[in-house]
Amino acid sequence: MNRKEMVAMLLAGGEGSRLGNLTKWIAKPAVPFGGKYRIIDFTLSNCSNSGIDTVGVLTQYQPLILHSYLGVGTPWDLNRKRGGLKILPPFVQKEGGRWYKGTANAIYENITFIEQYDPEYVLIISGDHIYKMDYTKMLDSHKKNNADVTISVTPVPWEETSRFGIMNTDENLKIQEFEEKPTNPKSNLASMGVYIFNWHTLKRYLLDNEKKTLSNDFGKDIIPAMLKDHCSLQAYPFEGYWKDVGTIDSLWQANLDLLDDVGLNLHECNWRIRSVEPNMPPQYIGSDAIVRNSMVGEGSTVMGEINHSILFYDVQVNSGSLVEDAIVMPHTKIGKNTTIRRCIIGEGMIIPDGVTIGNKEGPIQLIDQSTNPEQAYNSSAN
Amino acid sequence: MNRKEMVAMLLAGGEGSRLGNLTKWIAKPAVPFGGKYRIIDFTLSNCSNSGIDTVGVLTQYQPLILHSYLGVGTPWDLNRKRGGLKILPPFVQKEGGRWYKGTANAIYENITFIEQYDPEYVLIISGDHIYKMDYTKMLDSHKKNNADVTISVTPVPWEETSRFGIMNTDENLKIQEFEEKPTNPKSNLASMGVYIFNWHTLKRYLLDNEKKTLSNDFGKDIIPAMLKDHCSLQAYPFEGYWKDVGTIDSLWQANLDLLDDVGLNLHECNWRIRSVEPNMPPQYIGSDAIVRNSMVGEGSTVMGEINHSILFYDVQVNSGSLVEDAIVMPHTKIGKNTTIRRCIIGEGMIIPDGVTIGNKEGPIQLIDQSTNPEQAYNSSAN
Amino acid sequence: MNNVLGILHVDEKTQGLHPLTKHRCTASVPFASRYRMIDFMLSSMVNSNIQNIAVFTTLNNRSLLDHLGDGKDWDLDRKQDGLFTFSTNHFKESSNLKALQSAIDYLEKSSQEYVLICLSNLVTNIDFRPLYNQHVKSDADVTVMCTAKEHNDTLFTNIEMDDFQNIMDIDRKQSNMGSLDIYMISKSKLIDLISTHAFKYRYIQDVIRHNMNKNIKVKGFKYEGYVTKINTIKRYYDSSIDLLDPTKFKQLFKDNNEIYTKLKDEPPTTFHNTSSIKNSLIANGCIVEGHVENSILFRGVHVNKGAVIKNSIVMQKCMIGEYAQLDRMILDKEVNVLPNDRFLGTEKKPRVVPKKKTIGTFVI
Amino acid sequence: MNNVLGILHVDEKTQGLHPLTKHRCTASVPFASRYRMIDFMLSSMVNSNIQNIAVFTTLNNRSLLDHLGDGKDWDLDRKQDGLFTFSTNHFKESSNLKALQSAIDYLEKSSQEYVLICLSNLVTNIDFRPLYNQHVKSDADVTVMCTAKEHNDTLFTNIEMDDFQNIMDIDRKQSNMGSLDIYMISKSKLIDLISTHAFKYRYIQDVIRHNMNKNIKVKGFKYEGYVTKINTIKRYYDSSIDLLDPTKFKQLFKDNNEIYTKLKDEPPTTFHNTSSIKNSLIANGCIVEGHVENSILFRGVHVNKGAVIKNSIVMQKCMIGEYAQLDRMILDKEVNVLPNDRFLGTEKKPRVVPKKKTIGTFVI
Repeated sequence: MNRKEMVAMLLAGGEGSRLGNLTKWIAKPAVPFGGKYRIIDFTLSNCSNSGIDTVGVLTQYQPLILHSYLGVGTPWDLNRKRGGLKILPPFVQKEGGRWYKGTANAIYENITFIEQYDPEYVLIISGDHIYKMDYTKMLDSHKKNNADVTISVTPVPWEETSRFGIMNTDENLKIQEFEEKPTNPKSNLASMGVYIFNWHTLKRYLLDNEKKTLSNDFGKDIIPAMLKDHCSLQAYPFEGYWKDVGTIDSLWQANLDLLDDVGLNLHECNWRIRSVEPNMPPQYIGSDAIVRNSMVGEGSTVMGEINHSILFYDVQVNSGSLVEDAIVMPHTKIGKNTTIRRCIIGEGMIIPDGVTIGNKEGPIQLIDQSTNPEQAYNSSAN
Repeated sequence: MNRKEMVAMLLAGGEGSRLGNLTKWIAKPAVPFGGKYRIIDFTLSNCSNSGIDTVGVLTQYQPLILHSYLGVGTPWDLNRKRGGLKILPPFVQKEGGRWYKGTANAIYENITFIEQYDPEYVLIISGDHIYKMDYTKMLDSHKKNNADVTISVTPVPWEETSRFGIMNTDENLKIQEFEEKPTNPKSNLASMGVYIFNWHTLKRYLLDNEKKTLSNDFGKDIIPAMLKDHCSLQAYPFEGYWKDVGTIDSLWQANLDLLDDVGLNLHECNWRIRSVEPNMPPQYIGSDAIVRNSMVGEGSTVMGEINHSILFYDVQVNSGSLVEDAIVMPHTKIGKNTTIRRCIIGEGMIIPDGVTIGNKEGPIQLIDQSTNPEQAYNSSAN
Repeated sequence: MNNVLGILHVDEKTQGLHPLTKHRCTASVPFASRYRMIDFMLSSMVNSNIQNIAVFTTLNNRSLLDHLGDGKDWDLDRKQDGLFTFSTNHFKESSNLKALQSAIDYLEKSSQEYVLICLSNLVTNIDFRPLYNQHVKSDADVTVMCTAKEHNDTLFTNIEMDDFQNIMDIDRKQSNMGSLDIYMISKSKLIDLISTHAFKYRYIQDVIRHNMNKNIKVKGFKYEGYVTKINTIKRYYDSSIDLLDPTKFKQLFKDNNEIYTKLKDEPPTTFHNTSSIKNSLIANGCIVEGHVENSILFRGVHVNKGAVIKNSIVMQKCMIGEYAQLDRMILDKEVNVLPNDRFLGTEKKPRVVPKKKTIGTFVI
Repeated sequence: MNNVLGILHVDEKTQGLHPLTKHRCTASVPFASRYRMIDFMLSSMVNSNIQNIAVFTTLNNRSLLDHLGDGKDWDLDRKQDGLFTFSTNHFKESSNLKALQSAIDYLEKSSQEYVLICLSNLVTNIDFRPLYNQHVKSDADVTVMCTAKEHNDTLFTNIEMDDFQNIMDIDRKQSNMGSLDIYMISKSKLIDLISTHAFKYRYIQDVIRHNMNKNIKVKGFKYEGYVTKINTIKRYYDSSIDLLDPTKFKQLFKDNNEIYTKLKDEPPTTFHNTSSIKNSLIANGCIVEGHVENSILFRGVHVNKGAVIKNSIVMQKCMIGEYAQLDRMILDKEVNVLPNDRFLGTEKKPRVVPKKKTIGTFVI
């Protein structure tokens, strides 16, 4: 009974360096998202909603908040007697300690963990992406195609292909070629970083790769090696919203996508995204407030104008202020007569009265504890 | 309300190399003890029974089983909304990853964790010891004496003083001198590895020590530095059973102490030792069995003779066999007409029919997966 | 305060709150956008560091027990102490003394030396520690918590107290001090009172009142903070709308004394382009496309385009159809308001729509 | 099996088990050293991967609800599905059809397509998956689980089944096949049956029986494993003692199908120098200084020096005084046996001592 057909391994150790100071103290999967959630809630809820009850979460970078957030997985119904959510940080063995060197190496170091469930399949996912996906459907496709590995793919705009790993497939969606960030792509099918492997195949490649290379990465080492050996690699086309929120711009965009009816709806009851609930009093919208096309979390107080923005819980916007096209993270206070446009305001900020922040165009600004107020608060003058 | 008067930091990262193969795959605090428990249950239950609800557990060595065992602390009533049990493994920051270099360094690396509770006192304990202690009484003494640090001490036999850190105190139990494993001890009061520090004092010494030394240890660095600076160091005399189970011999002895009325009683209701319950069917004692002066766990089947021994859960002793002065860990099967004396049998062993294991005197044997059967099973011939 | 055992008796004079109490007891009536009535007293106890709490309920308690669960959301899911619920028939006969008597085993086995008894469904956020401190230092057998009130106000029982906190009189003459029906008492004294008086009296209040000048010494403790008792629909409505006043709101939801409640997974509330909203309290999970003013929305309410809600209380998962209009209404859970119609209550008599009803005219 | 909703109806014909059922329902009677009766069916469901389970109880359910808690120990503490308990008055009038009807909302809202209904307190360890597989593949409306029995045995209702698993007859003539009162049925059919028949019949069994040749097609599924039903003290005693037979013990406690129960923190059992013990089942937390033979000890029993226990069942926290003797006795929880006296039941009539009683003579 301890056997599990499929075990999920969730890569949550990334530093997320392109998110700048947002990830100074927390790992990228723990970055707040969508007015209430953290990024990792999406993959964890996907697992739970897909009926996957065994999830190993690989952590390494600044895990204090992440570990405390995950606990034993209760919010996602992953507090199971057999399996459930287990946090897997790097550790010391008799031979000494080893940090995780890459995505594949993180799995390699936890072969013992996986083997205790004697799984047929291993699902590799990452805590960096925003999407709703039923992994059981992908597993069905994997079984039907008798594949060694199935990789979930989604079409991306041709001009953005150079940011992704691109899959070139035949008409049956067999993967013929894999190009990491190509300059002249032959296809616009990008890997979503969601893999289903036959465990015994993956294990062989992990053991093999561990000896051979230094990078120990799925995209750079394992997949190319399997292609070279003529394994059966299958693409699984995913239809639906998917976004890699690896940069400030894409994080900002994905948040606002919640408001713009582009396929990411949090109000759907049949695929609930779950999170650790903060428990705040109700939100209060004041007599002179204007709130349009926005999400506002509990515990927030709005006295000013909010337009096309996401306010997390426990945010205060005082009278005369305008928040437009902005993301305001929890425990932040915005003073009176302040204007905020096109930016992300970090957790626990206090924005003074009467300032103007953000530009009407150009890259999205991140305002946090390390922001120089003089520079940022005058940026509208540019 | 987030403030905690005292936060406990439990050092559970040790390799326990003197326990040999018992700690090949698990950290020492996770070693099974007392027919059902793991060593760390004692300190965790002490915290919980003392009303301490915030415990950081510092892990590093082979933590897979330990992490999974601890979870969020539910078995010890430490699954609290504020505080509770938090696992603190080493981690990677912007500047890279650092393993814990010593007991004091492990605390140093988690200053951020401690500071979020803004505590007045920090209790430093270790997951290696078997004892029942009310830490609030020690805190009362610490406050009464206005000490910078209070160290719990217990008298040890004079001939064993060279294994311990020995405290030389004046008549008011002020510590005058600290000798690590002295050859000519002036006192037989040994440190139990239980410290209560004023947090602001400890923090200063941690920051200071981090720059100065390489060993980063309480006994070697922090306490001597505080003595040198004429801080107020107070000894707190503990009366009751206390044992460091750092060797196979002492682990064996401490287990058998449960049977011999020397102050360690697990049936006491007012200081319950809690653990993760394994859920096994009742134990079955057969028609020809003899069970005397022993502890037997649920799920075990006894058809032979058990004398002065500890049988964990799910242990099978077949007919004609004798188990005497032995500790048999979970999921172990002992065949027919086998004799086992003065040893520790590791988890999940299968001991064949008709062999004889263990000596009537000399050091205690550990029988586990890596034991050479030919050698061990003939040892009675010596 | 780990030396105090908390007892929460659910007040069962529920007629005044009908029909909100048709399928639930008063303690589980939804209040303040995302709470149930019991959350306020229960959280007050937890925040005062009371760790062993018994809730006495009647048989109409399915909704309440479901809300409380194993006490996890109040941090009361413990192996030692924690939350205990007692369902008693005795209590249906409204004798709280009999109910206490049936739980005498539990009282005796508990490790605490004092008992805090709360007999009323109050909306408040009290720190009980000052009450405890006064009681322990004083020579009183019982300390009763009081609040200032209007002389002729009958919401709280009249209490007469002298300058040394001695209670001179209970419930005889009008007074500007009222009893909150919150009592601090030593456990041994309580057990003593129960066993001596359970056959003579029905209410612990009466035992205290009638014996106070004989063998029970009673003192008072004046509570200065915000407190209200909800026993009629009118008071329910007024106390709810009161919370739109930021001063009162802040008194109830103090920063450091969180009010706990059962947590649900709901996304933040979404406001559409067509929404306008003024002076309202709103829980998570709502979708607002219409106009909401001076109102309280609970979780998962959907206000469709053109709908207008004013001065109303709309509970969980109500659906307000397009261009429907509500004024001075209380909608219980899952009410479905069909489009285009208008529903009005009056200031004196807000109108209540029972749970799961559909109101309005079907137009084909 | 995540497509199956489990319904556990607690059998309320409890007279036969008196006095063990004086303060508890049959489902929460302690059994087999560390379990309660309900653990066996509940664990069977969980091990068959049924994840949405409703337990219908009567009002005498405090001990049962306390045992079940939030379902954590059965891995049923879930946000989606998990364990639900229904306390119904209807059921006290022993109409399980009314009880089902009162929960029709829950049935309709659940996502599962099939329902497994268990109406009896069985001690068994069943994998329901083969039953489900046969039911889904067959054209039956209802599949009833059966077991082989003696021709004239009346413990289980007589069932006549042909070679194609068609049920020909229920409860009319003697048969060597008996119904376990376990039914697999599609949810839509069940809802249909309830709404059509709830006013005519009292029991779902009767609905099936009386309509089986009309509009309900019924098949059978023969279960080959160990199963017993406990409805009298004699059967309780015999079934308990039966477990001392290792073959039966192993059938009930299969390696891979764990029987879950509420977990308690008890140390391993301690045997002293003066103890002797033969052919017995023993839970954790006992202290044994005397002699125990052919007996079953529950958690935390203390057998003092010189005491002799034979052929007896001793429940949680009993204290057996020095040199006391017990033979063919059933001691309910927390019974205190004073030293030196002798207490005997007979093979035909084991003697039961009710909960918390003290027995024996005080000698000064």
